Amino acid sequence: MELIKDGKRLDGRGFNELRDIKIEVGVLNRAIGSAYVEWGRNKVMAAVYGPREMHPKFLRDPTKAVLRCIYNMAPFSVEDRKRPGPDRRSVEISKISSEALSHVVMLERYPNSAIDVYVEILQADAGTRCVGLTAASVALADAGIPMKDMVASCASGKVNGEIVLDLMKEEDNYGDCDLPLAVIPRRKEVVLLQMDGKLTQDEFKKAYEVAIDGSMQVYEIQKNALLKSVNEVKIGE
Amino acid sequence: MELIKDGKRLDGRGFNELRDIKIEVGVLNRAIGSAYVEWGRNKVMAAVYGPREMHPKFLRDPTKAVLRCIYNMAPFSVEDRKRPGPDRRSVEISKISSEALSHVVMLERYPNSAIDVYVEILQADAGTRCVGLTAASVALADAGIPMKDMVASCASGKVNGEIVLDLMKEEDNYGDCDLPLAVIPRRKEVVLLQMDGKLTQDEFKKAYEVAIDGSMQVYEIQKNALLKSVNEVKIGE
Amino acid sequence: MELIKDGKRLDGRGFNELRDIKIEVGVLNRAIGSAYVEWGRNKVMAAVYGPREMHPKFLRDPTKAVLRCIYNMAPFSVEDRKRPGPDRRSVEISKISSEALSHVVMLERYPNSAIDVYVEILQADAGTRCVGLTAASVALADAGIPMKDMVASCASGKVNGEIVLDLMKEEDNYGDCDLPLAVIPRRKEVVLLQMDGKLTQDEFKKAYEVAIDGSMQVYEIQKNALLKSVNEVKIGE
Amino acid sequence: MNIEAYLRKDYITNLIKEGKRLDNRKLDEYRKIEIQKGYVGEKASGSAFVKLGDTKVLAGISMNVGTPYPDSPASGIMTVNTEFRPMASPHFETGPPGEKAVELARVVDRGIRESGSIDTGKLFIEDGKVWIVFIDIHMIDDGGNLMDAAGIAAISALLDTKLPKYEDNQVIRGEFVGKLPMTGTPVPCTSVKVGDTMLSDPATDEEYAMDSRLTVTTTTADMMNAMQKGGKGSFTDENVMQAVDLSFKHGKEIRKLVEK
Amino acid sequence: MNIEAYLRKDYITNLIKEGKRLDNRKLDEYRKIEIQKGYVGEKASGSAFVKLGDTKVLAGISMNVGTPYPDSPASGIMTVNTEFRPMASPHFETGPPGEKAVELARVVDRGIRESGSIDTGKLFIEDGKVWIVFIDIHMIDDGGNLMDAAGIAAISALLDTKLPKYEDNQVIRGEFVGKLPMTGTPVPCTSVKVGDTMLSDPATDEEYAMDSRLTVTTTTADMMNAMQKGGKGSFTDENVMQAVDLSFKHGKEIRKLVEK
Amino acid sequence: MNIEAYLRKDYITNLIKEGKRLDNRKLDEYRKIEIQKGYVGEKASGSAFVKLGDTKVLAGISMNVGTPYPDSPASGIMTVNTEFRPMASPHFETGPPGEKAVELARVVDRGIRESGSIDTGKLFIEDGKVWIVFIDIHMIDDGGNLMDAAGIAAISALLDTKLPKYEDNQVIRGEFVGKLPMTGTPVPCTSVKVGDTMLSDPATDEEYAMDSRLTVTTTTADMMNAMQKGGKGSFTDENVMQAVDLSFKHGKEIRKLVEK
Repeated sequence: MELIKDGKRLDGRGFNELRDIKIEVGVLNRAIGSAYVEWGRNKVMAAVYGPREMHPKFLRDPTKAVLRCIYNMAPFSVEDRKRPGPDRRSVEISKISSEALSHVVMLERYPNSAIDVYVEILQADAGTRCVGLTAASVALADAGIPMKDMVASCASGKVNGEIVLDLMKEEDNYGDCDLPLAVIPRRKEVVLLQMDGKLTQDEFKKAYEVAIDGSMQVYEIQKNALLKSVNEVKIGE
Repeated sequence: MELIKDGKRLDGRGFNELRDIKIEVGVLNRAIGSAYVEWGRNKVMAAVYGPREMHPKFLRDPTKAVLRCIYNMAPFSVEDRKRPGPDRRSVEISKISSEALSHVVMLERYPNSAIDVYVEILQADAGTRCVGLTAASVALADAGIPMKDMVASCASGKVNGEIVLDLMKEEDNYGDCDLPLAVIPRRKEVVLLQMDGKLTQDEFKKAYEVAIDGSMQVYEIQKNALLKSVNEVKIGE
Repeated sequence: MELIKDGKRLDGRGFNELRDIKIEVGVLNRAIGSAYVEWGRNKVMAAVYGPREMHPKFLRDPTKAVLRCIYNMAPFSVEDRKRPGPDRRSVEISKISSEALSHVVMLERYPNSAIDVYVEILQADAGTRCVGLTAASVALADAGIPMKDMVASCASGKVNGEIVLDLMKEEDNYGDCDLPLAVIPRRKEVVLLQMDGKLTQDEFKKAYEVAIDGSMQVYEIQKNALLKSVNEVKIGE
Repeated sequence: MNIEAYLRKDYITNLIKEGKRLDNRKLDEYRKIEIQKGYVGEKASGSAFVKLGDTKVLAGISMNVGTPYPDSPASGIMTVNTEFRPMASPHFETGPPGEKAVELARVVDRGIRESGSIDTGKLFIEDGKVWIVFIDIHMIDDGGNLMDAAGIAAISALLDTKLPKYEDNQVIRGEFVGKLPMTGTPVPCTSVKVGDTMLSDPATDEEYAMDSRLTVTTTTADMMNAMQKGGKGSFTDENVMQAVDLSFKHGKEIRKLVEK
Repeated sequence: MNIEAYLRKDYITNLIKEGKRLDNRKLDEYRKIEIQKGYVGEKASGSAFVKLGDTKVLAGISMNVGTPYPDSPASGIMTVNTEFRPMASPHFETGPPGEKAVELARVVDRGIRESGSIDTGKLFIEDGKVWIVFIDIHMIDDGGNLMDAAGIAAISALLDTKLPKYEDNQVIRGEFVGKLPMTGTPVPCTSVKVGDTMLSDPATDEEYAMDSRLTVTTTTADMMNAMQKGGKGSFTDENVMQAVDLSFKHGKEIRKLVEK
Repeated sequence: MNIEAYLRKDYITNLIKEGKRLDNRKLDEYRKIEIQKGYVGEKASGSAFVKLGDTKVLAGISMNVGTPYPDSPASGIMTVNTEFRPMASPHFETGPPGEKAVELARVVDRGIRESGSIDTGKLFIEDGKVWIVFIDIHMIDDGGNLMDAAGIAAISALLDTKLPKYEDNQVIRGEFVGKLPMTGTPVPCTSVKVGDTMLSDPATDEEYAMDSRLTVTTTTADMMNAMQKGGKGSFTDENVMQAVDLSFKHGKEIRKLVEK
């Protein structure tokens, strides 16, 4: 399938260009912190509850809080309805998202507690795990939970032989490779990294750099959204 | 389908007439209280255990007992075998039955405890939730658990344009509306009320009154069964 | 199906002859005790963990340890793949295996504890419950858990009208009866006994004796394997 | 939470005894309703995001092709599923639907089914093949009265739904042949009893304080299709008739918003 | 409950050592058996309510049409399901069948299956279609020895079962073409060992006190089809042979009641 | 266990800081690998028992016939299932696969799937019928690095697999028409970070001490097909590039053993 034409992608983007990203902070009333992210045609909400009592008790850690991120796709988020409930894919994404976020949250401050992060994919169009992680990180900040750094996330991939940033659905379906990644921007280290498809070692290096750069751009958008929300609150007070 | 002919229903009943109801009290040896009800072609057993220790512990209420009513249809109770285990319908009926019974049982007397009520539909022919609630209420009385009042239950409905009492299977399947209801007879207040089908506001008022009256008739049958059982015990002693 | 010809069975065995049995002791590094048994074309591993803390807590017995044996068939152990997870057959075999082993282990010595025995059928060719129990018993001995006796197990059955020992797959599928049994060799009492098929009372008596004798032969093989393993350790030290 | 809940319940009960509500509404007044149809319009066949005060619910419709029920081989199928996502409330947990989620789904289902709002006769494709209308209701933020918010979201999403093209035994995603055939707009309206007082559209705190709940689903100015009592309290005849009246009244107003 | 159970166990064990039982039965004596066939006869294809002393069990048979197993395309299918309803005992819980329920179902199943009592060859309808015989056993009141009560209820219900009419690819409910074709009457009889003593048909208290259990299912005066040892105790050869003898003896008596 | 684990973690971390490992391996050295193909060769279509040091894993392949996915009607199907049997580790429990088992299965699956190693185009039988390749991986003894052991066992078992004969709509067990068509040998290689040090093929104790893990699946000297980071730590660019280098290097060696 011809995904690149005259150096441009199906939606007119250049190789290293992100889709449009819009972040809203504090969109829910029950959650301690929350965020809504529109990213291309993805629509994702994240909510944070906690630190709160950990149930069941035998999962408590007396030295720190346990962060649990649950990634879930709404049945109507994809064209062919997804059956409700966790499947193997969402179990895997929940696991690696929990691990990435655990790296930045100062869990030691809340022994025996749980910090629950819920990511709901309301509309899905490739890259949802990166969108979810980006939203979750903003929601954690909105909740005022102490963090060493943010988590910013973006995928790169290989499409018609070219390394490109931030695959959309068609590129994900008919491309050669997908490489989702998340960074902690201050130290520029990766906390999530996956790949599936076909890449040579050199292509990997390039795709890796592209994804890091993309994630750093996402970080700027996260920061702006958080700053704007803080200012809004100040003005509102 | 012609369900009413010459002012009579399929089984010859008038509009406000109940099916035959037979109640036996204290039919089981293990349960603290029990009852067996034949109501038309319905055959239903109810058993009460408790007050007893509540498991799991986190469901305990330090201010009162928790009453849990489980409604269950035997696989052979209907012509096309019902798969064993709870389905959405039985979960709903269990919930609203628990709520209705909780209203009359003096739960405050048994903090931290559970009172378990089991309703088994052995043969089903429309109106089983009303039969089950009627049986459960007698079983609670048989168990000697203090109650502010009984729960008496009966449905009304609309069949061939007429409001009638206590639908049988054919009327339930081919009628226009079903309205199950339960009352606490002394104060004549409703503790269960559902409706599905098509009713105007005026029809609703009429169907509501018919169901209340039917439930009060059921109450008399409950009382007689309980009185008879007490006398039998006295004679037997 | 002709399963017996000229007084010999399909694989050349006589009526009272066992298949080849090979037992290895201490084959796993994580488990406290373990055994591997090749018995005809069966390949079975058993592992023992414990005495260890019992979870969930409400299953603890303050007077003794609880022994739990879990029998499991690997999906690839049979020609038509077995779906992973417990089915009704494996639940039943786990129960009766637990009961048989509980009889010989000195459970009173470890109140509140669990002793877990895991039996994995890696390749199945009839008689797996007997092979599993035989392996489990050796694994318990390897774990150094105090026992009053061993458990030795073997089936007999009826094939083409003859009572024979230790059915192989074809005999199990096309024979008339299967009678698995387990003994505690010192007192020669049975701790597992099942039968399904067709037997007269006289045939049962004969089949029962044949299975007891077979189990006693198995016991000798178990003892030799354990003695050999002890000697090996001594030499190795 | 428990002690706070009890105190809060007392406070609310006393307030309502004086005819007042926390947010200064009248006893029979609904919170502001906002309906955004097509909220997730690029993948789902229909959708609606509903705000009822600060309660937020998102319903999405998926149109799939499947086998009809043996006893109605010429009719399409509808099914309602509710997701009480833990995002929406500190009291919701992951796992299969609990009894509240099941009850809510079934009450919304009955209103739509009994009113015949979906013209399932027009959802026949060919022998053994009909459209299945999946109505999935996602709870986003539970500020009270999820029942009405969910029912409004479901019917709004249905009215937003397009019928996909079906060709060569395949659903052609993204191409549509028209709207989902709809013939009515059932709207559930809930009243609750706090002490001896009936009030409309309870907020979270009022749900803590309530004794019982009555939901009535009306489809026209004089037709009701479903009713459900919940909670451990009881209703007098007057309570019931008042709730029915209120439901017809509010149903009429809300129906206008939904059909807009 | 535990301490009471231990004391009770001691008491029963001593009593039985003296050759006595709580209800004055002889060691090898069954409680009174009452069988009411057709107990739920208006919906199920067959049924039987069994009282064994104060143990009560209800079995119902549902006849459905389904696909045969690939390896026996011309034979009907039978399946046994047991429901240890929490109504029947303070020790039963809601939820999927536990190991006791599974074991009981499988032992009853084996007795019926291995004896060939259901003539499954006559349950063939047409290519790819056979009758499925669902045997559902509902425990009502557990006064001990559910195994025998369930087995007796199952075979009694099968003997009560009518074969529904099947026309135009549909089961015609309420119309029948004859009886379910049966060729034998397997009856499980259980003995338990308390101390060194074997006794028949244990009541609840005797089950607490027992070391182990042996069930033998006989179908004629000289044919056994299933056997199951349960419990953590052991049996001597004599115990086993005694239990087998008793099972043949009682099986003969009970078979008369079942076939009446 | 927890306190012991913490102390152990400290000990290991310090050891590795000095460039040493408990078993005297070099930081980038694998433990001894033994592969026994056909280990359960009499029932399964293919199998391999793998020892990686004292980690033991058994993979078995079952070939069944089933329906293709609608979107690729001419291709066979593969599926990976992992069983973290409680036999293998005191930390594994019975029950459905946990998140670790799911992750491992999916990483192994991706390596095989994305490399196209199984020539699924040759697994077409007839319209609506294709071969399903069930890859079941049984954990036997967890001495660390189950990921690599499982991946090596899976691909070794696939290379051992024979294609059964299929005749008259039936799989003829025990008769074969050839080998499963394979076109590549994906090998997952795992590096972990302990403190600031990267090391290959972690043993159990090193897994306790590790911050994070990176698995890279290579199929040729210059083609990678899957990658997975795990654990709560982070990686620098250098860590990542080093892990990739090591995976290509070890992959080449291990591929020789697997293909032998």
